[in-house]
Parts: sequence; structure tokens; C-alpha cells
Amino acid sequence: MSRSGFLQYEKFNQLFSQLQSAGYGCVGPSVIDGAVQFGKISSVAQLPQGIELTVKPGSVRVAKGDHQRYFAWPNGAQGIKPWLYRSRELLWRAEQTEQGFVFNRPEVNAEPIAFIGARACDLAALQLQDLHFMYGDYPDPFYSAHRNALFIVGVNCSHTGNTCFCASTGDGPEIQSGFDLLLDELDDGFIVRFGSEKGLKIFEQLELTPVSAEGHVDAKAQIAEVIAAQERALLHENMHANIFSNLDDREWDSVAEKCLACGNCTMVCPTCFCHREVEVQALDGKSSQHIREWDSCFNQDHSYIHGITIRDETRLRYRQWMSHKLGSWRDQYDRTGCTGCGRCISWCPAAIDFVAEANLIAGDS
Amino acid sequence: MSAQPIANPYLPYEAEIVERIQETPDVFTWRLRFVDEQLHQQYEFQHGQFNMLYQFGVGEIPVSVKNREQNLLTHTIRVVGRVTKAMAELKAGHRIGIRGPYGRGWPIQDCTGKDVVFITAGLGCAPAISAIQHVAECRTCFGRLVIMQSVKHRSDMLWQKQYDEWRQLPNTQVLLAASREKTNWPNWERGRVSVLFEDAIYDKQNCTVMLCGPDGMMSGSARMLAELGVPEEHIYLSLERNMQCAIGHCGHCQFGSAFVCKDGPVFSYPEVKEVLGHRGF
Amino acid sequence: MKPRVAVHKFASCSGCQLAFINMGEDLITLTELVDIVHFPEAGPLGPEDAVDIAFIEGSVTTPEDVDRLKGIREHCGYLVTMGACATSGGIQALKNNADSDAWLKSVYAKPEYVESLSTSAAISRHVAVDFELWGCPVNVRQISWVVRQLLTGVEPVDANEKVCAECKRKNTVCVLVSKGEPCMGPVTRTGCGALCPSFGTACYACYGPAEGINTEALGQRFIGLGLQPAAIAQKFHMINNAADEFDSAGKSWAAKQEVSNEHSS
Amino acid sequence: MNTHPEREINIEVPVMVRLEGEGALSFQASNGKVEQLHLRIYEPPRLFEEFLVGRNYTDVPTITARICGICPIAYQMTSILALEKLFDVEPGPWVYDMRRLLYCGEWLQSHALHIHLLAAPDFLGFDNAIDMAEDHPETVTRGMRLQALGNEILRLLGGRSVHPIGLKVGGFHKAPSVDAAQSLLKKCEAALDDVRQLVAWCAQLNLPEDQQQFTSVAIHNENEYAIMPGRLRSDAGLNIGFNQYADNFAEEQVPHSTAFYSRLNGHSYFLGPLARVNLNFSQLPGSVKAWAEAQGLKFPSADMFHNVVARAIECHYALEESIRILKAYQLPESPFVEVVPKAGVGEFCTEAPRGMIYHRYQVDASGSIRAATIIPPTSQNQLRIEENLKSSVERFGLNHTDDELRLFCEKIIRNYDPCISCSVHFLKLDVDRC
Ligand SMILES: Cc1cc2nc3c(=O)[nH]c(=O)nc-3n(C[C@H](O)[C@H](O)[C@H](O)COP(=O)(O)OP(=O)(O)OC[C@H]3O[C@@H](n4cnc5c(N)ncnc54)[C@H](O)[C@@H]3O)c2cc1C
Ligand code: SF4
Ligand code: SF4
Ligand code: SF4
Repeated sequence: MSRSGFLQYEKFNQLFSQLQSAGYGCVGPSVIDGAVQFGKISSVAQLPQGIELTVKPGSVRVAKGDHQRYFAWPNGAQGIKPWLYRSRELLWRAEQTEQGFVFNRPEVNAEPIAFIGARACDLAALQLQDLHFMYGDYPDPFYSAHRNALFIVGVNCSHTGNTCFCASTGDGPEIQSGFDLLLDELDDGFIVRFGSEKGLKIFEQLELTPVSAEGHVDAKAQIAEVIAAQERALLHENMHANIFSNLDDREWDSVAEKCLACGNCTMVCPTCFCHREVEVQALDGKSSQHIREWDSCFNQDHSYIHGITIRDETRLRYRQWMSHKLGSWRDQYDRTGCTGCGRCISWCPAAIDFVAEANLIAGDS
Repeated sequence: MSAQPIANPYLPYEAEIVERIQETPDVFTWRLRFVDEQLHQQYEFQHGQFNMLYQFGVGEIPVSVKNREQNLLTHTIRVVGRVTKAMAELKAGHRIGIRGPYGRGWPIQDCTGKDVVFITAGLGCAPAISAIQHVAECRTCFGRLVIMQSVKHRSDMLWQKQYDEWRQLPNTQVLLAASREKTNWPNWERGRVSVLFEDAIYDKQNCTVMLCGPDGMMSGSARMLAELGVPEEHIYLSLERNMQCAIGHCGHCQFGSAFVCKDGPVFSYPEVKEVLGHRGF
Repeated sequence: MKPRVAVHKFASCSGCQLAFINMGEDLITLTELVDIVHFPEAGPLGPEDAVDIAFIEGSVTTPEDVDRLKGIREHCGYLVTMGACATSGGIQALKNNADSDAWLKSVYAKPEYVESLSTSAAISRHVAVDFELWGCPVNVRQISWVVRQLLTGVEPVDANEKVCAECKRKNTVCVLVSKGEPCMGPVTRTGCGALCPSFGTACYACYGPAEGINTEALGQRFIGLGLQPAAIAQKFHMINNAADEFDSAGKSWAAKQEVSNEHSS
Repeated sequence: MNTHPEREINIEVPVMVRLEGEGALSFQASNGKVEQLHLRIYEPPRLFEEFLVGRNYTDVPTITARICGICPIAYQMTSILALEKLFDVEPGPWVYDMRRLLYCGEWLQSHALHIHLLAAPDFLGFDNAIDMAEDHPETVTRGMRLQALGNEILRLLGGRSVHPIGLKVGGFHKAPSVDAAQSLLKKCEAALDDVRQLVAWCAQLNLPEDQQQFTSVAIHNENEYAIMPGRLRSDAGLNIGFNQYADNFAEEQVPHSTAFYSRLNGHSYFLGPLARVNLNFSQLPGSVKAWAEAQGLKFPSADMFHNVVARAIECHYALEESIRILKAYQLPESPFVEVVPKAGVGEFCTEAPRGMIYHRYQVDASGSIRAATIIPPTSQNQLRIEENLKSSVERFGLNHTDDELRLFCEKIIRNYDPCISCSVHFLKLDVDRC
């Protein structure tokens, strides 16, 4: 285990100022429009201090809590995904010239960003997105640029939400790797650790005091509490085989009766990567932009090939989503595409419980 | 702030239409040259691979590489929808965009000395044409060549002449079927492609079968061939799915665990057996 | 010769035509690309001139409308409906399911002067429509897109996914989940940029039905949020009340209210 | 070309151009006498008042906006204010200011559109603005710029300029960010020169003269140039609260037409920019007044064509007022107040770009609408327009060609900027082919 130190609440803003003087723009959580959202922030004052976040299937509520902690809530409305794999990205532009059109590629302007408050589920998801976008035969230049400019301040979860199930997927609540700095929040400050060279540089700038023995014990204890408190668990032994041998299960029909095929689940999922490419031609016809935007397997055009929509019913789209996430992802990336963050359950307007559905369809009984 | 030009795998290259050939009322062939001469010389492909072709202001679509003739890249395109309709309007001298080639082609290399069987159906058998041509051109490199093709109506058959030429080749069998034809015609059977299976002569233990056509036809044929004794791993098929990026990022072409664009479009039967022909995949 | 364009109006609030007038600089670009031969509000008048593209705003509500519309169809190559009125009958189609004679009487002292069909109908109920633009109102982006695609020589396409998708792309907090607002986003066609949720309020479906919607499930969810079936019926019977999916969903929820009234009485 | 004044004149203009909504002109004269001169409004009825019945009050602004896409704010705002009045809701100064800002946006976009794209071709001798753009590109683009700015003000609070979604009974759904307000402020300040030039340009336009006798009616507010609250006043001594509207104004069907004609105590009256400027000129801020006076403009004026000048002055005012409000912009505690419905009747008037608009709602205890009355400005102006037509044509003389007469009438009608889309009350007329 790397060196650790204690950062008192009064000194917490040093983290921001040090990151800023190292050239990073800080991205962190705030309460915006009744949810915890990540956005550009400049100081600790904007963090969601002292709040309570109650999360249930299809319901998220923020209220004032009876504590002064900054990260005493399960996770935000989105993970790190929107900051690296942008919901809309200009891929290139074609422009008419005398000779015919030519292609222009956009410059990738990657602003160095420090993401403050990444959770274990987010970092596990980040690893998966890295695999998908960066480590294949065709590294994605946009994702890679943003990724390479990213500094990660992880936070171990001290509170779980009703929809969280990271303990069962093995991804949380404790962060194992993938961070530059890691925080455990206690009642009066943070245990700080570093996980990289970049992290060490900031670590060394902070006014840290030694971590007390109780501090270490408390930090371990609150993680253990989170594990004990999680109400949901994905029974993922044999999930892959079970889903693919239950492709005609009646439960797909039952879930389709509730499902709105709105795609909210895929959009908040930190590992989902589907996108479509769209062409936006200027009115004068002289240039055209080729843009990619997030798509969802719940959309009709996702499986369209001339004249047919392969997944023309919600039942088939829901099955695609779940069988990919929990089944075929295994073959593609050696693990499921689910890191237990619970967002697809919290943010489903129809309040569908992904874990319950999965266990019903494919759990070993 | 770092602004660095990084290789952009989504970016196509400009290419010029050198010649345009109208094959049938709704099928045309382009012969193309990259504007960048060096790129043009470097371009290589395998039979069964495809390119992403871009139509200015409209969009990009996957199209199999048909051939390289007289040092020009050829694509044969059937007009079905928006992009292909717009492409049909272009003339020699116009530009399009190309990136590729992508995916895994037919296992032609592994076929040396073996019998090669092509089973195609419908109009969309473009991915197989270049492979057939290759085998036909070197009749001594391979064992028997058997081509089975079915269409709805005899008149749907593209390149009837081409098939007649192949029929003349040594050690070659061309079998044709029309599923909706009412009368008998010489060289034609009535029915689906499977009616031809009985007449096809090839070494079931030492052959490679390549399938191309609608999913249902491919899964049915593969099953029957396996029953007839062709080892499953010697049966290959080419799939078609929605493709936006062609490099395994966009997720549209997923077929069970496979990305058709990079793991395919050509698959061996065992690789996709689990979901082939299953509604919704 | 430049392609010729006409903009026609039927029963409407004129708001969709503004999508042309609100183009700003692009309006000048547009007039360089096409000849606008009929657009009374802006000036040009040529109701019977042959045109390549006719845009139609408004719904059909009088017998003369039907004749005029047929004439327009005969004289145009490509017909685009613009907005909820033209595409689904608009908000005024609310009179279709009501006793509109009684309504006329209550508004007008001498209803016999009012020559009006008893319905407000989408353009497509009377003539063939080549392309439908949904929205109340349509926006500049939609209009420019159609014109550009037609000039390029391809059929326009329109995204048919739900408002939710855009809501999430914009990183807007879901008002249904975070506030329990009865948001129509999950059944509503995209195109507006998920405007209402971005202002913290529920979508009221002004862009009409999306593809593959589940009106029953959304209604059930609204019941869970505390709405009465009649209120759910009114959510569907709003701007695009006469769009098939919303029409039947509204009727089905209205019927559920009646059943529940019977049970309680 | 026949210009004999005693000839049979029969002018039918089935579709009048450059009007908002579709209207027709019908003009018959013989033996040197005008027999009939009507602005025919044939927008089919859309029965909005009935759609509202049985709806929850929260749906009202959404539905009333659809009456008119040209000035949806007028409908939304008047309905919201009428309902708030009924529910005893007082949303406070922040909401008040934002509503004024929004309304200024609507005035600016509507007036700029009318002056440059609809009216200017009349004065500069063109068929339409598209043709005019070639010779007067600056005029047309200035109009577009100002109209676009008005739309942008609308978008800040409303989300979009046509059928905005940001308003509700009780206030606004969301407060714009300080950044957004600041960046709009910059744009407004940058447009000051445009509006001042616009006033100057209108003042020197070679406008026809059209002295008329009419009664101007507008809202008057002791504290400011009135847009929303206040009392209804006229230059003939009217001074009443909005709740006395029905005692003084009456709508009636007249024999020669099936459209509603509004009368104030039995007579025609006039609404709109000139009526407002005539009654409230002294309340304009010093900078606006001084600039108008510097152009040699004097109010009150009885020349109907000063309506276009008044519109320009109101553009100037709307922009100055927007700047004042945006400069003081701060985030509110909450952009709305809670509303508890109760049974009763609520009425309100506001100043739509084209003049005063009146709404009245009867609501039950659950907040459901029982009855609604909506009287838009154009139906109130209709009688005045026709009287104006008759007297002006007589003065102009029938010894002009049909074409000249037609154009003359159209100019007069357009000068009112009648908006026919607000068709709540308008009926189709049987075309009189005499
Ligand atoms: C690997 C591969 C090789 C192909 N080779 C050929 C060929 O050699 N010749 C040929 O004519 N066609 C070929 N196709 C099919 C060709 O891609 C489609 O006909 C084409 O995409 C239709 O586009 P459209 O815009 O005209 O049709 P529309 O029906 O208007 O389709 C709209 C969009 O949907 C997507 N789409 C529709 N159909 C398909 C499809 N079949 N596959 C992938 N995406 C689709 C595209 O993005 C397309 O632009 C191939 C497809 C694949 C996947
Ligand atoms: S599971 Fe929920 S979030 Fe996902 S598509 Fe269905 S209704 Fe939408
Ligand atoms: S706010 Fe409405 S549109 Fe947005 S995600 Fe939620 S349900 Fe969908
Ligand atoms: S969110 Fe819904 S109601 Fe609001 S503008 Fe969009 S489609 Fe219309």
C-alpha cells in the first residue's frame, strides 16, 4: 500500500488549488436541479456537502442530511463517461473545393481535467471503456486525447444507495487501482493516497498530517458497512450461459410490458458505448459535418438494415441490452459490462429493476 | 491545452470515380482511384472485406470490395435507400470518400487444393463475387468449384453471362434455382437454393463452403450441410448488419458476441451458430 | 433553374412559418438557393404556381380547405407537412371528439354563419404527404434540414427516437425520476432538443409520438406518481391529440377513469 | 386605364400578403360612393375557449400560446396573470422583472419583423422584403438582427421564441444563469445603435399622411410605460380597472359580417403602438423620449401612419428596458412561487405587440377551468380599420386605378399589423361576389 496522509476539512480546498495550479480544470459533483451532477467547479464550496441522496428504482431525491461530509452519497447521475466519450463529437468535416470535396479533420482539444469524486464502479467502467476505445486496432483519437489528459481523484464509498450492487460484481465499494489520488472521507477530513506519478506530485503539495490508527480502522469499517448494507446482488455465476439458453424466456415479454424503450438505462450506463454517425450538411451545401452521437440499442435505427429492423420489438431490444451487458460482454472484454453502479435502475423512468430481472431470467435457481 | 493532430481512423480518403457501369436498372459498378496516388498503390484487400464509402452530405455505408481491375478499385452497389440512391446519381469524375478495407474476408488461402463451394441467394451476394472470381481465375490451385445460386425470378439474376462463363470452366459446376419461377428453363431448377444440394458434386470431407445471403437461408443451409456431412468448421458465411464506424466502436453490428465489422463479416459457422437465425440478433 | 418553393397556410397559429422567417442570415442563403414563389405572410403570392416543394402549415377544417389542398398537391412535386397542425391535426383536433356544434354555439351567437367541417384533420387524411415534420412549432433546424436534403437530391430522414435520448445527451436531470413530474418524454419524438426537461419541467409531447412507444406503461407509471386516469388521458389528448397512438392512448385512459368512477360511486 | 370615379369598382383581394395570418380585402363602390369596404378575416375558427374547459389551470399557458405563434407571450402572460389574480398569487419582483423582459423580447421581435419585412416594402415601393433586400440590404438585415435579438430574449426565459415553455402560473420553471444573462446583456447593448438608427430611419420615411379621428385605448401604469398591470385608459376619458372591461367593451356581430366587432361604449376604438405612445409617451425613459424628439417626432399624433414610428420607438424602449433589467440580473431564491388554486373568476389585460388583450377565466375549486373568454387586439381593432379604410379612400379619391386603390387599402390595413392568426373569434366570411 502506498503512503497515505490525512487532509483536514479546513485544508480540503488545497486539493483544488494544487490541481488548478498544475493546470487542471476541476470537474466535481454539485447538487444541480435536484440531483448530484458532475460539472466544472472551482472550489470545495460547490461540492454537495451535508446532503442525503435517496435512490430507489426510478427515483432519486436530494435532501439536507445531518452531517458535514462531502461524499456521503452513493454516486452521481453520470459516471466519467460523458467527459471522455462525449455525447456528441465532430469526427470530421467535408468541404467542397474546385476539384471536388476534401476531408478536414478537427483538432482534438483536450483540456486537462481532474475528475474529483470517481467511485469504484466508475473506475471499473473506465477500464472497460479504455479497452473499447483505446486498446483495439483503431484507437479512438477523441477518447484517447481526453483520457490522456485526465487526472482521477477517487473516493471510496462510505454510503450505499438502494440500487447499488457493486459488491456482487466485485467492482466496489473499495477502489483498488486506476486512480491518481484516492480519498477516504472521515468525519473531519480525508485519508489521501496516491496511485501514480502525477498523483504523487499533487500529494506532495498537500499539507497532510499522519493518519491516526483509528482513522485507518474507521475507513475500513465504513467500506465494510457499505458492503453489508447493499440490498441488491447480481447472481452472475453462469449468467452468460443462462441468458443465452433462455432467449425465449417469458420474462422478456413481462419486462417489455413495463419498458418504455426510452434508452435512459444505456445512456447512464458508464460502460455503454453505442453511437450513431450523422451527417449535418450546411444549408448552402458547401460543407458537411460528420458527427457521432450516443445511440442506444433501444432505438429502432440501431438494428436497421435496408427494409428491416432486426429488433423491431421492445422485448428484443431489452434482451439485446441485457444479453450484451451481462452475457456477450464476457466474450468481448473478458468480463460483464456491468460494474454494479445501479444507475440503470435509479434512472429508469419506468422503475425497472435490472438486477431483479437478470436474476429472474438467468440467475441459477 | 494541447491541440495535436492524431491519426483519425474515422476519416475517409477522397477517391474519384473513373468509370461507372450500369449493370441492371438498380445496380451499378464503380471503378475508383484514390486521389492520393501513393495511397492508391498501397491499397490492398482480401476477398470478402469491405470499405466504408461516403457520399457527400448524405452518409457512409459499408460495401464489399469487389475487385481490383486494371489497377482500379471496383465496387458494385445496389440502390436500396438514401445513400445508395444518391450514389447512383454520381458520374465519372465525381468524388466519393473511402476508408478501409475492414474486417475478415473469406479463408481463400486455406482452400488451396480443396473443393470450394459457394452458396448464394438473393441479390445481395456481392461479398462472394470477388472470391468466386478469384477461384475461377486459378482453376488448378483449388479442387472442384461448385457455385449454387438462387434468386426469386430468373430475371433477377445479375451477370447471367458471368455464370455462363464459369459454367464452361473445367472441374466447375454452376447450379441455379429460381424460387418463384413458374416454368422450367434450361440450367434452372425451381425452388430454394437447397433444391440444388443433391446435384452438387464435391468432397464433403475436404471442402470449404462459403455462404452468402439472407440469414434464414444461411442458417438453414449450414444446418443441412452439416447433416450432409460437411464439418461445421468448414462452413463459412458472410453477415450483413448496420454499420456506422466499421472499426468495432459504434456497437451497431453486434451479433451475439461478435462485431460483424471486425470479427466478420465472414464467420465460420461454429462462431455464430448460437444466434444465427434467431429472431432479434 | 432554381427549385421553386411554396409555403401554404391552413388552420394554424402561423408559428411554424416563423421557422422560415426566424432563419436569420440563412433566409438570405435560402433565397439564393430556391425561388420562394408563394409565401403570403412574407409577401410572395402564387397559390396556384407549380412548385418543386410545398410546405404546408395548418390543418384541414373547412370544405374549401379540401379543394385548395387538392390543388396544391396537384401543383407540387414534393409535399412537406410542417408542424403538429398539418401532421396530426393539431390542438384544434380536440374538437374532433367533442360535440363541436355545441361548442360553436357557445362561442358564436350565430353559428349558422360558420362554415366549418366538424373535424380538424391532418393533411395526410386528404392528400398524399411526402414528408412529415413534427413539432409545435417546428424549428429552423428542421426546415433547413429538409430543404438541404431535397436540394442534395435525397429523401430527408427524421430521427424518431424519444426525447429522453437527447435529454441524456445534454446531461439534463430527468424530471420524472428526480421530481416525480409526469414527463411525456418517453413517448415523445425527439427534435426539440429536450427543451422542457432542460427547464426543469415535464415534456408535454408537442413533437408527437416517437417510434415504438409504450403509452400504457407510461400511464401506469403516472398512476404511481399519483395522477388520475382522466389527467393521464388529457396528457395524450393535448397538442397531438389526433395522432393515432395518442388518440387511442387518451381514449383508453379516459375509459379507465370511467371504470374507476363507477367503482367509487 | 379606367380611373373614372363614378365607375363600378369591385376589388377582391382573396389573400392579402404580408399579414400575419390570412385575411382578405373586399371593396365595392359605384356612382362615386363606397358601398362596402371590409377586411375579411377567414381564418377558420379553432374554438380555443372551449378546449380550455375541463383542463387544469396548469395547462392554460400551454394551450393559449397556440392561439397565436406570432405573439404567444401575450396569450401566455395574460392567462397566467388572470389566474394569479384569481388565486391571489404574488410572485414578487424578480418574476415581475423577468416577465417584463420577456414581453420586451416579444415586442422587439414582432415590431422589428413588421417594420422591416412587412411594412417597409410598402413605403419603399417593393412587392416584398425578398425583392427589397437587393436594393436595401442594410434595412433588411437590420430587421433580421433586431428580430433575432428579440427571439433571443424570448429564448433566455422561454426556451424557444415560438410557444415558449419556460413560463407557468406562479413564475418561471427555471432561472437563467448569470452567465447567460450577461452574454445577452452584451448583445442588447451592441444593438442600441441599431434601434436608434431605426427610429431615425422611420422618422424620415416618406410616409403617406392619414389624419384620423379615433380613440386610443391602452393600459396605463403610474410607475412605468405600461405592458402588464395598470388601468385601462383612453384619450376620451376612460379610466377603469381590468375587472370593468365587460361593463365598457362589448363584442357584437354586425349585419354585414359574421366576425366579432368590439365596441367601447358603442364606438370603435384603436389599440396598438400608436395608442400606447399617444397615451403614455411621457412615461418613456428620458433617453427614448429625447431621441424621438430629436427626430422631430411629436405625440400624441392623429396620423395613423405614425403607427410605424411608434413601433420603432417601442423597439428602442424594449431594448433599453431589457438592458436595465439584465444589468440588475441576479439569481432568485426561487423562480416561482407555489400556487394553490381556488374557485372564482380572474381577469387581466396586457399590451400585446398589436395592442391590449383581455382574458377572463372561471375556475372551480380543484383548479379546473369552467369558462374562458379571450379577446385579442385584432378583433378589437377591426371596426377601426374599416372606418379608417372608408374615410381614407374617400379622401384619396376614387379617381385612381383599381390597382392603386387596392394598394392604398392594403397599406392602410397593414399599418395596423393585424394578426389574424389569433383566430379565437374570427369567422369565415362568404365572399360577396357582387
Ligand atoms: C459488410 C457489408 C458489405 C456490403 N456489401 C455491399 C455491396 O457490395 N454492395 C451493395 O450494394 N451493398 C452492400 N452492402 C449493403 C449496403 O451497406 C446497404 O445496402 C446500404 O447501407 C444501404 O444504404 P442506404 O442508405 O441506401 O439504405 P437505407 O435503407 O436508406 O439505409 C439507411 C442507413 O442504414 C444503414 N444500413 C441500411 N442497410 C444496411 C445494410 N445492409 N448494412 C449495413 N448498414 C445498412 C446505413 O447506415 C444506411 O445509410 C453491404 C453491407 C455490409 C454490412
Ligand atoms: S429499462 Fe428502463 S431505462 Fe431502459 S429502456 Fe426500458 S424503460 Fe428505459
Ligand atoms: S426528463 Fe423526461 S425526457 Fe428527460 S429522461 Fe426523464 S423522462 Fe425522459
Ligand atoms: S420537451 Fe416535449 S413539450 Fe417540450 S418542447 Fe420538447 S417535445 Fe415539446
